[in-house]
Amino acid sequence: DDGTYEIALITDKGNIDDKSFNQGAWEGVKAYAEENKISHTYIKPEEASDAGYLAAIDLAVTGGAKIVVTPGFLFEVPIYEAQTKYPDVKFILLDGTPHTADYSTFETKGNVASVLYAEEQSGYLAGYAAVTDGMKNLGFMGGMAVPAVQAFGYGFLQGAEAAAADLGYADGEVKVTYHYTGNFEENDTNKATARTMYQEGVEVIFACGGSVGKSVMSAASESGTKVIGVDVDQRYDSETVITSATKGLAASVISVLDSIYNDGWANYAGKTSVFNASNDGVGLPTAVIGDDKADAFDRFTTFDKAAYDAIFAKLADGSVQPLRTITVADASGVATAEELTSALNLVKVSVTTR
Amino acid sequence: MDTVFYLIQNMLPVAVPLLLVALGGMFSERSGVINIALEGIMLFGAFFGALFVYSIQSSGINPQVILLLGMVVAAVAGFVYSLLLSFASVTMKADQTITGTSLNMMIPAAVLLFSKMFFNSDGITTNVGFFIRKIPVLGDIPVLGQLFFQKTYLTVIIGFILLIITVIIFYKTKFGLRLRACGEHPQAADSVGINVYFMRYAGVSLSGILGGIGGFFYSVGILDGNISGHTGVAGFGFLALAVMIFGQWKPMKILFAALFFAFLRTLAYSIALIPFLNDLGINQTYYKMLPYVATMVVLAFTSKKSRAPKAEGIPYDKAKR
Amino acid sequence: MENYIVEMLNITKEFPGIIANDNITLNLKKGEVHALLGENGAGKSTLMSVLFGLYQAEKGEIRKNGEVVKINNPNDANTLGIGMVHQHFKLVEIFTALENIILGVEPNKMGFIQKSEAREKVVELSEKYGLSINPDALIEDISVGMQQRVEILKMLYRENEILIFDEPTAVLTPQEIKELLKIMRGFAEEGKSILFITHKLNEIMDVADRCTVLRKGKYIGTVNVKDTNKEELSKMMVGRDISFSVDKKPMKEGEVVLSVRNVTVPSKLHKNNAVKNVSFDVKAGEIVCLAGIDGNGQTEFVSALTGLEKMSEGSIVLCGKDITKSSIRERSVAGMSHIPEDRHKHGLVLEYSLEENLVLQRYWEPAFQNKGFIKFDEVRKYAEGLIKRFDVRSGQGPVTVVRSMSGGNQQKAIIAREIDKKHEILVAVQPTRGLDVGAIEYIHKQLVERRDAGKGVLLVSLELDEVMNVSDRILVMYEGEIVGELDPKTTTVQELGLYMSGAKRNTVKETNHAG
Amino acid sequence: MQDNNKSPQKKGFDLKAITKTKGFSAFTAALLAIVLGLIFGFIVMIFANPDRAMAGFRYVIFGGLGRFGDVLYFATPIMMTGLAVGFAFKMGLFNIGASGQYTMGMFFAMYVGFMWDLPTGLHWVVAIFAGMIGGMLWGFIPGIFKAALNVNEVITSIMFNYIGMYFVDMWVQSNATMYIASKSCTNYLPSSVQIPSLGIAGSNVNFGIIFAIITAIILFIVLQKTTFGYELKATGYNKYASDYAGMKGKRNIVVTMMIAGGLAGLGGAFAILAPSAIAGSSMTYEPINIIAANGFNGIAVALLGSSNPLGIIFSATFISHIQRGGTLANLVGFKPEIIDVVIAVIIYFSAFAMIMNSTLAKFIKTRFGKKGTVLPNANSETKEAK
Ligand SMILES: Nc1ncnc2c1ncn2[C@@H]1O[C@H](COP(=O)(O)OP(=O)(O)OP(=O)(O)O)[C@@H](O)[C@H]1O
Ligand SMILES: Nc1ncnc2c1ncn2[C@@H]1O[C@H](COP(=O)(O)OP(=O)(O)OP(=O)(O)O)[C@@H](O)[C@H]1O
Ligand SMILES: [Mg+2]
Ligand SMILES: [Mg+2]
Repeated sequence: DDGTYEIALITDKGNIDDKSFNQGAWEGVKAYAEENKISHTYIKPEEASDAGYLAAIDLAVTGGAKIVVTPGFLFEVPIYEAQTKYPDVKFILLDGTPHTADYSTFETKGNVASVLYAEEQSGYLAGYAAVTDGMKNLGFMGGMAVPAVQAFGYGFLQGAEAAAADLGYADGEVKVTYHYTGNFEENDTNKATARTMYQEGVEVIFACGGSVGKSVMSAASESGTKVIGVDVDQRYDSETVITSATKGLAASVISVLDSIYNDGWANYAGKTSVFNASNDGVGLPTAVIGDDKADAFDRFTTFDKAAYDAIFAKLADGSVQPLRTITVADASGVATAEELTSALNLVKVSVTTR
Repeated sequence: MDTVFYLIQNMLPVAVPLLLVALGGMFSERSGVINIALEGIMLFGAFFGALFVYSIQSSGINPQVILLLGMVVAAVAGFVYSLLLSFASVTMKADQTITGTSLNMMIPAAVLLFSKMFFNSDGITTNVGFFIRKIPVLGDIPVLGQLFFQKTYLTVIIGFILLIITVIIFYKTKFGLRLRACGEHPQAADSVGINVYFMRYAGVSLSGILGGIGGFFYSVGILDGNISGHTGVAGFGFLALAVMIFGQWKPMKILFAALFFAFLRTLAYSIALIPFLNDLGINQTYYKMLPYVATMVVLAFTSKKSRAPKAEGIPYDKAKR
Repeated sequence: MENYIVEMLNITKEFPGIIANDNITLNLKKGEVHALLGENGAGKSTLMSVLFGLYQAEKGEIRKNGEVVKINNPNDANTLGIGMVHQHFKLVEIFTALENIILGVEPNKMGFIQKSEAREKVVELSEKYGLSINPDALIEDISVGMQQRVEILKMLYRENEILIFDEPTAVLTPQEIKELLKIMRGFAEEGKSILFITHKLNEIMDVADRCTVLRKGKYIGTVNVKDTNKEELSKMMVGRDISFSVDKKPMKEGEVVLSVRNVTVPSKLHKNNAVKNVSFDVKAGEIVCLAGIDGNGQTEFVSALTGLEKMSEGSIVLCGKDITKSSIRERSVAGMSHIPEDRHKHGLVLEYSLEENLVLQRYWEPAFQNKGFIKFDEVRKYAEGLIKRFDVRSGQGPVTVVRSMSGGNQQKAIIAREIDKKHEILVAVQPTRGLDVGAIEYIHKQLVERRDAGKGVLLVSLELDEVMNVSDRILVMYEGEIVGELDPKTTTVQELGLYMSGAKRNTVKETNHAG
Repeated sequence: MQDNNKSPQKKGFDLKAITKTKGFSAFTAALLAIVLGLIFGFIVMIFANPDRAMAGFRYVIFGGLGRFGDVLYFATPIMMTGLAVGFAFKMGLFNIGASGQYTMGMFFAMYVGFMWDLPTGLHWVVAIFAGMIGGMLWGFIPGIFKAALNVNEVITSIMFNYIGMYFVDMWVQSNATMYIASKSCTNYLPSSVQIPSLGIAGSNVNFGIIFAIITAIILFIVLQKTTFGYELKATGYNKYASDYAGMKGKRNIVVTMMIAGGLAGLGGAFAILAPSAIAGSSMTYEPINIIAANGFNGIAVALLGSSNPLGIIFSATFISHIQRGGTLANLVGFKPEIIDVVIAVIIYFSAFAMIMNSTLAKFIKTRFGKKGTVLPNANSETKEAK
């Protein structure tokens, strides 16, 4: 024990238990490192800026890190710098690709693995499942309108639309209340917002903003309604969580780490790998941890594993391709109901935003 | 009508922590010690309450019993932490604002440190359902039952019981009389044989107890029993201070102030339920500011005649006249 | 050896830097009124605080009925039957009289106060001793006189037999003083023993059996009052002869410097006006005294005159300049100096040094600042001059922190500052309150000197002796109005008292001075 | 008030006289508190990881020395908020609203940075002034509430921390030039508006720190030498006496709060306009409804520096120093939050260190010194803040 670390994770502005990037990535690092007895640590940057993130990377390398894991698109510019500065260090950049500050140059060097996720597919599955299960009044509460959250949300709407069409619903029969909270926190205001939605008749809210989920679950347990979790399987956090739109953060970190230690680095080095349905990178949970026989879909009334497998296959083979981005006029990235409806071709689903 | 019930049911769990913590602040300040540390005390109480709940949650004990026990734990924690304030500001005669500020700074960091060291997390997440759909019998009372005994937390009822106890202690007992004397004119209290130091310890300790409970109730009623060093109690300790001043250091006025503030705060996030407000299409940020702005407006109108305890903030020194 | 109820033997009490009581012995007989006399800072209050348990002496012992007792706090004193009315009242303003009386000894059942029980006892006591109070009135709403009666009832309620009065008469009107002295006599006759601190020798002569004199913390002696006289007492106290009359040359009347017309000031305590339609003039070279019982609007009038408060009607002209709406600074520049009633609240910044306080009214003048920068060397020079001229005594000269100075010297500093500042009118509000005779004499001299220098002086005083001795003209204020204008040379203390109590009035129009 | 109490025998360097000044006792008290706080931190480290406690502690104490540029860089904003709190403290005002003023200042500076097209060399100067004005505006409000309506400034400041933060977040998010929604943070500021770097390798330290130190010195002079400082402190000690002396108390309250706000606003400007070590990049702001922590750190800085502007230069540097050390201690496995706890403990002790100090001095004197000397009176100092 010389006090140095081989694997270092740098958190972005969020914290290590943010129920999102940082937590997922850290769980991956921890699981892999503990199993293989590799020293590991995480570092919180002193300042949430490009320079601050780069300084944290400097610090990690000074401290002996050979592999640096950086969760989140905020690291795109710092990693662009660091990949040249530290050619001997390997970087795993989640949810982003390295580029210069002015976006003029995109380059992923050989010591960087960049990982993206098809959140829209995961969201699509969640929306499809909820409507197939008979729910007609849905809610979406995202944290802030950043690409990952937007993709989850757009996918959710498209999934709901597809299921409504499959069920032959009338136009506008499925209602979705669509909202960004503006933060990623658990607090009384997020809870009040969720409660208000439930009070208006929303049956399930897709809580897509880190710790915002805790507030939504709290509100749901009070009003006896349902929640769809995000990123990781959140069924263990609350009875109200019927399913979760996951993306394999931990799993992807583990695979990349494993590739480094077992001569597979070339599979990821210098390029952008997308984790999606076709490589099991995203999806709804299909198993319950610690209980092989348990049904992961037991909290649905009708939607089940078979229905899930069917729709998942369509995503995996590319026959269904939900949109990931749309054009949004407002600077804040918050789309209006009209923008959502027309860009995502919503007919059966009517959206109200808030 | 439903909306009104909904707003009130929603407001009460928010109002109660404010109420209790402001009452705590009142005890402290009426004994002569400014308690800026309420925010820290709340978080400390909430943290230990949640830690207790976490450690007992799988035992199968009735959630409401857990809540009561957790409340005791939080009260003790708040009390212990408040001793740091009384020691510095009463015994050591330190500046009360400085001490309070340092105590506020200490706790979020300490909670984060502890949670990271032992849970690898920013705080504690529990999974006990404290929510009460309906209290038998009481919940069937028309209107009142619906308002106070349905879709609620035990915290609301306890909050009101503590308010009544507070009023009685404050106005009807010799303890209350002596406490108030110490905040107004400690020399006078001293000259009739009252131990000013003891009374100030008592005042601060009561604020510790109520602050700790208030923090735990915040965690229960708003955060579903969780707590994090990162978000803490979202400035409720400071808001309670405002509520206390707004309530002019008097229990019943504090109740009114707490309800007023909690109502606006709830309203701000329930606009969608109120058609005419919703139709105005005002940027939601303005609603978020509403409680703070409204508090300022009310203070602007009331503060000319409001009167802080005369001796608050001044360390009592027997040897000084 | 005689039988004393209380003996304080060889008491020594030190404060940082000062020995407040140096080996003092005081014996109190049962049933006597024992006066305690001494200059400001002689150690009277300290000695009594030791007896009452507020301070612990370093040396010496206290005996009660011959037995040594330890008095560690007021509770111990109370158990021994010792009660005290403090120099500065110790009453909680937002409490009722009743609450103040029972505070600390509340009749209670399991901690719950039994108010009705307490009220009965208080009403009974107040009737028995003729100490009329309203038990349910808040202290902040009642007169100083009634506050003092509350203090006395506090002692009686505790069934104390040894009663300490620390300067009780400083805040009372002549009528009230008479009343109080009678009550004290009554207590003594009933067998209670009384310790009575006062600076007023007349009162000692009137009421006390014996008198102990302290000087600079040391014991000087104890005398039987009937064997002595005022001159002897004051000599014991200050170590030299004191003249009680003020030497004044005849007045040389000049121009009108201050002209007040129809001034009305609203009250903060009640809905009525505190000052009603007050008009008068002050001429250069005369001392006009605004006399009256405390609480008849003098304070409010002065606040309005000096600009501390706003008035609702009327006008003020100073040296021909209308200053009705002027700021405090403008009034000061126009020629108004003000010795404030409350020296700690208004007169001084206690944390500032003496020199900084001495320029409090002038720091902005070109003599002391240049482009906003204070000329500290000039300030120092100026302060040293004033300190020497006015004999302001302090530990470290100009850099002494004022908080550490004695009350008398703090007052001297204010007077030095206000007198040396350029002015045409000097408003002096109770400038001698609580000061010893030596200091009083000095201040009176300064006021007369101002008058002789051709300045107008407006003196506000509650002390009849002061009013009669110092002023050239007396205006009596009663319930916010000027009810009489008197000439001190032709009037008597008795007559003045009648005006002050509202029993007599001559309307302002009848007088030749005011308009 | 420390230093205009020049000792009467003022000529020459008199060590004895210096050790008797309030400034000196404030300094030794702060030192005592720091030592106690560090000891506390060491004990926590020993509990957390006995093997590495020594290494971690060494980092905390000395680590900052190797990162001096960063120490100064991070000291800049908290020095400014520290001055904002400390300056108002001198007038008896507790400016807990430095946070909101800081955020406002940051926004104003950003606005000029994004929306105004000015030549390099002028752009950042104008932006800095804009930041000052933003902060002044947000200091003016509690000032006017206090002066005109007698509303406690602590409450107003707290409320306006929230209101300011909500406003800024709303303004930022609704401005397409400023805000990049996909990153949930502001765009990169043009380099013309970034404060020139001091050129220390591996650090963003820039001219901001120099401006901060100059500002502190100016404030020191204002407080010690000017009539305004004289009035300010007089009002802080006794507002009735200052009224009596004809000082414009209400105006001074408003002016003081505006200056304090301006100082915090400058802090915000210095923070957001700092140059970035990465080409084309800059500092960014995230409108995530969170109150700026630098405002609250300013309270700690002011308290540790006993509100003296020169003291604040040192306390800000010291706090930044051990924060940097704490980050390094992260390398040997200690959570950086330990430093926040240590700082809080230091402030806690510094609140009564003055008293401990004089008790200690008294003890030493009565045991070893000669009797009867007058002790420096510490009591009045503890009252100073209120
Ligand atoms: N708490 C204290 N701390 C320091 N010095 C004190 C304290 N109380 C009194 N002194 C000093 O002790 C001396 C005696 O004061 P004391 O109040 O007993 O005088 P006194 O005779 O009552 O005067 P006065 O007539 O003004 O009331 C004074 O010099 C005073 O400055
Ligand atoms: N903490 C202290 N340190 C030093 N001296 C003190 C202290 N507190 C009070 N004193 C001194 O004690 C003395 C008595 O105080 P006190 O307030 O009774 O003033 P005083 O002379 O009686 O004037 P007044 O008539 O206004 O009461 C004063 O000289 C005052 O300066
Ligand atoms: Mg006295
Ligand atoms: Mg006196």
